[in-house]
Amino acid sequence: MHISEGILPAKILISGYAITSLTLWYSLRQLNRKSNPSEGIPQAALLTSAFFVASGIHLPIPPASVHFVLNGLLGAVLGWYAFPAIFVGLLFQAVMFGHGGLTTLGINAVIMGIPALIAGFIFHIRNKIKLQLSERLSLHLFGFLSGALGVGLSALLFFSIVITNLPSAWDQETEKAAIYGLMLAHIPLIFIEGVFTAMVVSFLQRVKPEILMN
Amino acid sequence: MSYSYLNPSISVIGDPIPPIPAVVVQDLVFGYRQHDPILQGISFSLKAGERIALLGQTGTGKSTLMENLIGLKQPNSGQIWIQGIPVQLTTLPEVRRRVGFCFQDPDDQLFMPTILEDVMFGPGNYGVDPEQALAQASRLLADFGLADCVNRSVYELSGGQKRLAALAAVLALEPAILILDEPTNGLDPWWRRELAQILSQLPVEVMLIASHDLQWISQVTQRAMILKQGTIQVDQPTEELLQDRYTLEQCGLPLDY
Amino acid sequence: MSYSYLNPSISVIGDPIPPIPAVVVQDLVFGYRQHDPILQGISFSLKAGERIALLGQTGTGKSTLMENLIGLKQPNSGQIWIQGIPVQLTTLPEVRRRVGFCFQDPDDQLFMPTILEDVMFGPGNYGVDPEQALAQASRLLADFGLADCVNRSVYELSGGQKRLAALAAVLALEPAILILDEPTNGLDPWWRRELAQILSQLPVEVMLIASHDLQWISQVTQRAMILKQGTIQVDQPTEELLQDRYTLEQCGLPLDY
Amino acid sequence: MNFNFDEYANFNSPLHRWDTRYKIIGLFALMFAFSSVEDLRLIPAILTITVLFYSLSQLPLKFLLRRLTYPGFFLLGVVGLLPFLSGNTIIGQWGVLTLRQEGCQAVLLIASRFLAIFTLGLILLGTCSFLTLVKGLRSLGLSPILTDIMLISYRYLFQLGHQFHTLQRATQLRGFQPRRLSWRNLQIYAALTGSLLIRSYQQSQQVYKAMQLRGYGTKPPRSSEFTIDLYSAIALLITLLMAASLIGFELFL
Ligand SMILES: Nc1ncnc2c1ncn2[C@@H]1O[C@H](COP(=O)(O)OP(=O)(O)OP(=O)(O)O)[C@@H](O)[C@H]1O
Ligand SMILES: Nc1ncnc2c1ncn2[C@@H]1O[C@H](COP(=O)(O)OP(=O)(O)OP(=O)(O)O)[C@@H](O)[C@H]1O
Ligand SMILES: [Mg+2]
Ligand SMILES: [Mg+2]
Repeated sequence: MHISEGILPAKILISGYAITSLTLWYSLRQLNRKSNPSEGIPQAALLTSAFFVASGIHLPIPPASVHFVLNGLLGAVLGWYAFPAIFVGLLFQAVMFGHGGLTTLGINAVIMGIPALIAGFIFHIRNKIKLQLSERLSLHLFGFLSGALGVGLSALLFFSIVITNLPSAWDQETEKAAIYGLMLAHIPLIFIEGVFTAMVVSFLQRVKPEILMN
Repeated sequence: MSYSYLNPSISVIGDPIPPIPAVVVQDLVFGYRQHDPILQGISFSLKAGERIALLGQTGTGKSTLMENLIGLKQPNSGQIWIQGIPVQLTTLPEVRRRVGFCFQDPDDQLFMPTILEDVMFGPGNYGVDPEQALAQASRLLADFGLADCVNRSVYELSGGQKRLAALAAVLALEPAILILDEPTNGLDPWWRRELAQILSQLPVEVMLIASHDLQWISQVTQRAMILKQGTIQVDQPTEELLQDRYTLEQCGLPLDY
Repeated sequence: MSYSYLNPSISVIGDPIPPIPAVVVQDLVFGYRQHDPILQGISFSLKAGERIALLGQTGTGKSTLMENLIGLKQPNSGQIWIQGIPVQLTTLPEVRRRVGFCFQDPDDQLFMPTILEDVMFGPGNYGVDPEQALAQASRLLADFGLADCVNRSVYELSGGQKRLAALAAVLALEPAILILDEPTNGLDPWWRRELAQILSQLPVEVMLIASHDLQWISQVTQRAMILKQGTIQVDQPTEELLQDRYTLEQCGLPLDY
Repeated sequence: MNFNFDEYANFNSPLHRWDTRYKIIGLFALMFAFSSVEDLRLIPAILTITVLFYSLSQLPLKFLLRRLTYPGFFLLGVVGLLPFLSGNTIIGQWGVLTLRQEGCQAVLLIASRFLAIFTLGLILLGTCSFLTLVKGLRSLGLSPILTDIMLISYRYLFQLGHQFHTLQRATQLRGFQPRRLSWRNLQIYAALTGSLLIRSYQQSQQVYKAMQLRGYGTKPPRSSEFTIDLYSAIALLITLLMAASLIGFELFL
């Protein structure tokens, strides 16, 4: 779900960069406010590369293989640092594989990063709102929600931005229909992403709960 | 598959067909970079019942050779047979069913939430009944002194405990051929002795062990090969080799250290 | 800071002030879990000029103790002084300037893109001139047989080479106090001998080495402490200890393995 | 994983000599100017500028072609249907397939913009080492936290990739063969992913300790001195002029 160079008009790209800069500034301020800001650096850095590597996992679902986006999981684990992590990750993807691009880095970071922040937020309010659920069930439920929401919102943003900005003779109704259609087609993937995120989150909770507590 | 296919130069028509060696390596060449390969034509064969040490200085390619044996790395040229099966992409599952391999770095192979689940992982893949796998795993971990830690994750173990857990996970597969890369690394003397005993009682067909611990390896193996400058330069009984200070010194393996 | 502050029970008014010991540990208690601490009241002091072995079975807490010494872990109770400086959050930078520590797992400490940069990292942080740091790093890496690999990254090295690179990176700091956690792990006999030589020539004040390699450690240290069940149970000259098979066997350290 | 971006970083072309900071500003301005082009008449101009810069950089053509293939196909996947779906002017019809003029023009525009911007991006990356680039970004005011994150994660990208690869093969050695999607398989993938995360988290803490032990953070990092070099400044000026004229043409033509 990366937008390549050349597709979008300059004003969208620049607004993308503007939103990204603002969000980056805000997230980094959170990092800087810690008593020891340099402590978070290796952590954010290593988890960034870990997510980069993990998003390359290809899961065999015959006849094809799919891979996970993991931006919901990233939000759940990294909180505010998810945004710089995604920014750096996308930069590497652009530089190394030509996924996305340098001018579209801003808008791509918005597409992936904002949903990650929302997913992270959802995941962390699970302790605040008292549901009548067992610890385990609540963890699974919110893990699922953040995974599904992260990738779902990203897909929605991606399709909306691409379809409304491609030069075409379609009217708004057709464009809307196209977006709905594409979203429907992605529901199974969104579901699997949610399940997978729930599984990873419960693994982390078992083995190293402090990683989920930032 | 007849033996002549494996090693055409040996078999002569009319001979009785000798038993298939457990591991055959022929003219193996492997390099990380195009030119200047690390392994420059390795040939040997390991017979059933043998326990072999693989010695050699740091960086000579012992780990690389072992990873080639089980198909974790593809050789530039040369052939490998495991119990008569040529090691190729298509035969890997079958080869790996027979071989147990323990990485030099235990972190490379432990990944389940607890070490108990880790030991049960392999048998689970081969469809062993979970209860049976659980019983076996608990027994193995107890044998390796980890009974108190079964429910801990790798990250809560000391260096030596990780090593022991990794060994248990490999032995749980009950492999016919066992390949261990520096198994005593990080173990204390007591566990080195214990491990020597455990290994000596294992019903495996062939055991190939890379090690820098000459004293220990001489208690566990009967045959020793030294890797040097890309080839096997010494291949003789371990006991003889350990008498031969001159050769050892030549190969960068002084006995007193 | 006077010695009496360090160890009030010893100094008597009127005595000449004895020299400050390089490392003092008093009643150190540390546990990963609340109850049942791993280290249950450790006290010792290391004098300038000493080279000390820290022995003990797998999982007794050697690495844990060392990480406490340099403030990587905070003790539950007890005090530690390094060259007279109490180890506390506020004094950590000063303490660390004096101590070089080599982790048990070299992967934990090599983090720069190439090992050359890794060796230069420490001196760079202390404001050493880059050219000088480069020259020193190249020399050190050549001493450790890594001249050909200076521009490789860690994961392109063999197990033993990683260990050597980690040692070089620590020695580049020219520390006054050197703490090594199983430095011979993964080294071949030749490099073990070489390392013993390098260490014996280092101008450090105190050297504390955890190891399972009794033979090697006896060549490098003069004093040995054995950690068992959370306390230092043996503290005597290394040579004497190695004669005393019974004590060793009692502590789970049989000599022949 | 080896991307060899620094392969050509040591050449001595006019673009290699261009100070990294000026180069970043200049090329980015030009890329944005390219992306603002919507008038088909400007396509020859942007392609000419691109060719000019690429030949000045002295990078071999195969460097570009090798990297262009994948994103090129990807782009075609996105816009490939436009000539058949978009627009009212029909210029050809075969059965159900209708070729439309506006769609073709759109594809032409997008493909040219893509080619031009992508090539400029490659020039930026290819004419200095990754390390220099990050240093350049830093002295242009990018947060040192962000640049440190970039450098460390760049370093660990390969290592963790390698570790993960090893881990995956360790599962195969113990008989794990995911051929289909099952609950257990998904769970094992989750364990692998989780292990990777915990390992990197754990390692980040160890690495932070190791960095501290070796004096990280004891001294504020030296800020690189800002020199003004005439050649680089002029080159920047020319590039900015090109970008401005492109935008001007786009607005007023
Ligand atoms: N990924 C890699 N890329 C390039 N070179 C490598 C890579 N991995 C290992 N090497 C080099 O290959 C050689 C052999 O490495 P290997 O790990 O097989 O040595 P080893 O004999 O097992 O050493 P040790 O006893 O230290 O474990 C070493 O010189 C090492 O530097
Ligand atoms: N993070 C942790 N959480 C809980 N327990 C731990 C943790 N790390 C280590 N332990 C336990 O603490 C004990 C001491 O570990 P430590 O690593 O200090 O042992 P060691 O003496 O260095 O052993 P080795 O010789 O194997 O390196 C071990 O029993 C280990 O299981
Ligand atoms: Mg090895
Ligand atoms: Mg230890």
